[in-house]
Amino acid sequence: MNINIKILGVIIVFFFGLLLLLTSRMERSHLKYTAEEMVEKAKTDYVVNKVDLQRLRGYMLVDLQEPQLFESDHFEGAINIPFATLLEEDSKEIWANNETKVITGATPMERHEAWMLLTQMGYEDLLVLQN
Amino acid sequence: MGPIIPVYEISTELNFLVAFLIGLGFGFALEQAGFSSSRKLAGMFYGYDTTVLKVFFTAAITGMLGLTFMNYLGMIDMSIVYVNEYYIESAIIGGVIMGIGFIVGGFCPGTSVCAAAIGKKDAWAFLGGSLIGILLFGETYNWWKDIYTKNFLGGVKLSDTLGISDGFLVLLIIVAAIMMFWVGEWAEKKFKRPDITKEM
Amino acid sequence: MNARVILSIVVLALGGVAAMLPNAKNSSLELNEKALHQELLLSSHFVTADELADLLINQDPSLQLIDVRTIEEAKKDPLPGAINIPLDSMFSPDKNFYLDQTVMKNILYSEDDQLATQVWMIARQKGYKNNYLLQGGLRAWKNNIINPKYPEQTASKAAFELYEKRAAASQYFTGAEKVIKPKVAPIIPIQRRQKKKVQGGCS
Amino acid sequence: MSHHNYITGKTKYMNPYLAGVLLGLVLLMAFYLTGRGLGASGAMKSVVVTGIETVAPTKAENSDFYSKYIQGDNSPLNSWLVFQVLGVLVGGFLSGALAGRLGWKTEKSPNITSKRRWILAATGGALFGFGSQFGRGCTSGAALSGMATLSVAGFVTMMAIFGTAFLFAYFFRKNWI
Repeated sequence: MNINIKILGVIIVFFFGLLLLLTSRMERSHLKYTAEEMVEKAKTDYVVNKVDLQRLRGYMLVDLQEPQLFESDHFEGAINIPFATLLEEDSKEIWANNETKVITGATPMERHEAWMLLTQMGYEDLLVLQN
Repeated sequence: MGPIIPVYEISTELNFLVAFLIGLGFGFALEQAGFSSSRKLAGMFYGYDTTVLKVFFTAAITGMLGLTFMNYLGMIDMSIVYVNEYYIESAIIGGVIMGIGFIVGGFCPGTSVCAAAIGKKDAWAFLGGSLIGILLFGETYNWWKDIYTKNFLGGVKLSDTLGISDGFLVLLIIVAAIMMFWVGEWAEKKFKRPDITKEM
Repeated sequence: MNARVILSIVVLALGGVAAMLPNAKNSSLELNEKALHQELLLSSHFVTADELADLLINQDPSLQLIDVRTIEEAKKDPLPGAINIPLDSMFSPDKNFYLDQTVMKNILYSEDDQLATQVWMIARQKGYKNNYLLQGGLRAWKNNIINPKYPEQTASKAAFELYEKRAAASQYFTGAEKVIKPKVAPIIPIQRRQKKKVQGGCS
Repeated sequence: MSHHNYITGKTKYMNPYLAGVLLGLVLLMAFYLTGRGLGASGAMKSVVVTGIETVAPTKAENSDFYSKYIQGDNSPLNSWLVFQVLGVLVGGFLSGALAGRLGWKTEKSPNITSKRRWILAATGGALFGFGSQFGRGCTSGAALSGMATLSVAGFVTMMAIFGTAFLFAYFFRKNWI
């Protein structure tokens, strides 16, 4: 009887250990919205031009260019998050803050990609600046 | 992410090897539980041995809990996992016929294979009978075709029907099962039959 | 304590935890944000207008152009052989199989980058393969291929070569002998069901 | 003692709860690896379909029922469940050998003859085989696996099987007790 109980315990511990081991090695998805929900999200008007920007109050400019390109040419006060570092922890802190973030720099395609990716992950208050 | 074989499109040979190994575990667990004995199985319905109830529900609960947690942890894609299709009439009629078969024959197909493996002659008779039964169904399929395919509801889940979360349904089943275990053990004491122990 | 009591306590505890879990929905095909980002960084998910011109001139049979603008907009100036799949009808049963397939090479385009990128990102999140973007959209196509600008006198030799090539392509797409005729009906790709529900039970 | 076997008077069977957890883990592994649960009657159907196909191929192809399980040159025996049931056979044998339960015998109530037990077993088997086709799966395929995925079909089949067996238990008590 007691032996049986011990075996039961060992089996359960072993199995859950195996489960934990398997899960720890997996990349969990942090996308907040499903593809279907993103269809609706994508319809929001998130593109602004320079004229709109002047009417906006309290926003930050985020430039997606490579650092070298950023050095040579960027808007005043813009901060640099190269496209390649979009998902690093430091960048995520910026995406998560409450201010309106206007994405500039890099190609228009990359700006839209960044907007989509960040919106899929659930970040709010993002805009894309049109050339 | 699981289920491993359909997601990673693993070859048929390996798939069959996995099938064999899973079957190995299945057979071992069934035999260890005592499901190779028809009188132990039938004991369920006379209260002197409720092993069937205990094993069956413990296994179902373990499976449910495991699937719920795996789903939550993102380890399994439940949209691929087979959920039994529900045809109202055929499930009930089939279940009733199987119930009679159970009390008459003392086995179900899985346990009969298991009992046949350790040399029970009655299990071999049951196996032969079940082949005849399937043949009979195949031969008379046209008679049953309408009722067999009537009221198809698809792979519906009880939790969706009741409108509760999967986890909550699992908890309800666990509570029900624990009560049944308690009743089962009480019944085992009440309907104890020491006399038939000599017969083996 | 007997086995029943121990088992009861363990499963009740686990069941209590399970009851608090929300219903999760996983899809083995859907990509997570890291995988999506990696793919974007590889930059192999788009074609330039020049590459598209090459593909069209070579009449690549596996090429399928997909116009993702609204139905009205798409009627105005479609590219040859393009089919129209607006963002809204991405998942409608009569359009979805164009995006979710493995035979054709789809090139998505819109007026600029915006709509096509949205459709591509959503399709990719779903795990659809073989979809590509037209970089710069129709605007880039018109500016570079249909009406290429003559390079300034000081421009490099390569710029002149590129211009010549583009001018030839422009001739090809706009000239009197229009070789490419819009296909009457686009080829419906054979859909390989990528996510097959397991057949199970005792059947 | 809960795991005491009232028939053999021995305690060589595993504790039922422990065996249940073991069975549940096997079931879970089946779901995790293959996306389907366990099954048994499907393998028997494969045997029947193969038999029909060999004896009367045209008949098998014309039948609505058999033709569902015939796919080109691929023998119906080449199926997942057949291999799984072969595993059950071997697993059961191993377990029986380890516990010393191997033996060519008929298990029956002392009140009935062996012949009667065989006839009853075969009748029960025929009913079960018929019912498993009607209900699209047996105790393992429909009830156990179905319950684990919380499918309504699983619960309905389980209740139908056990409910009916309880109802009819009284009429067959002579054969068991």
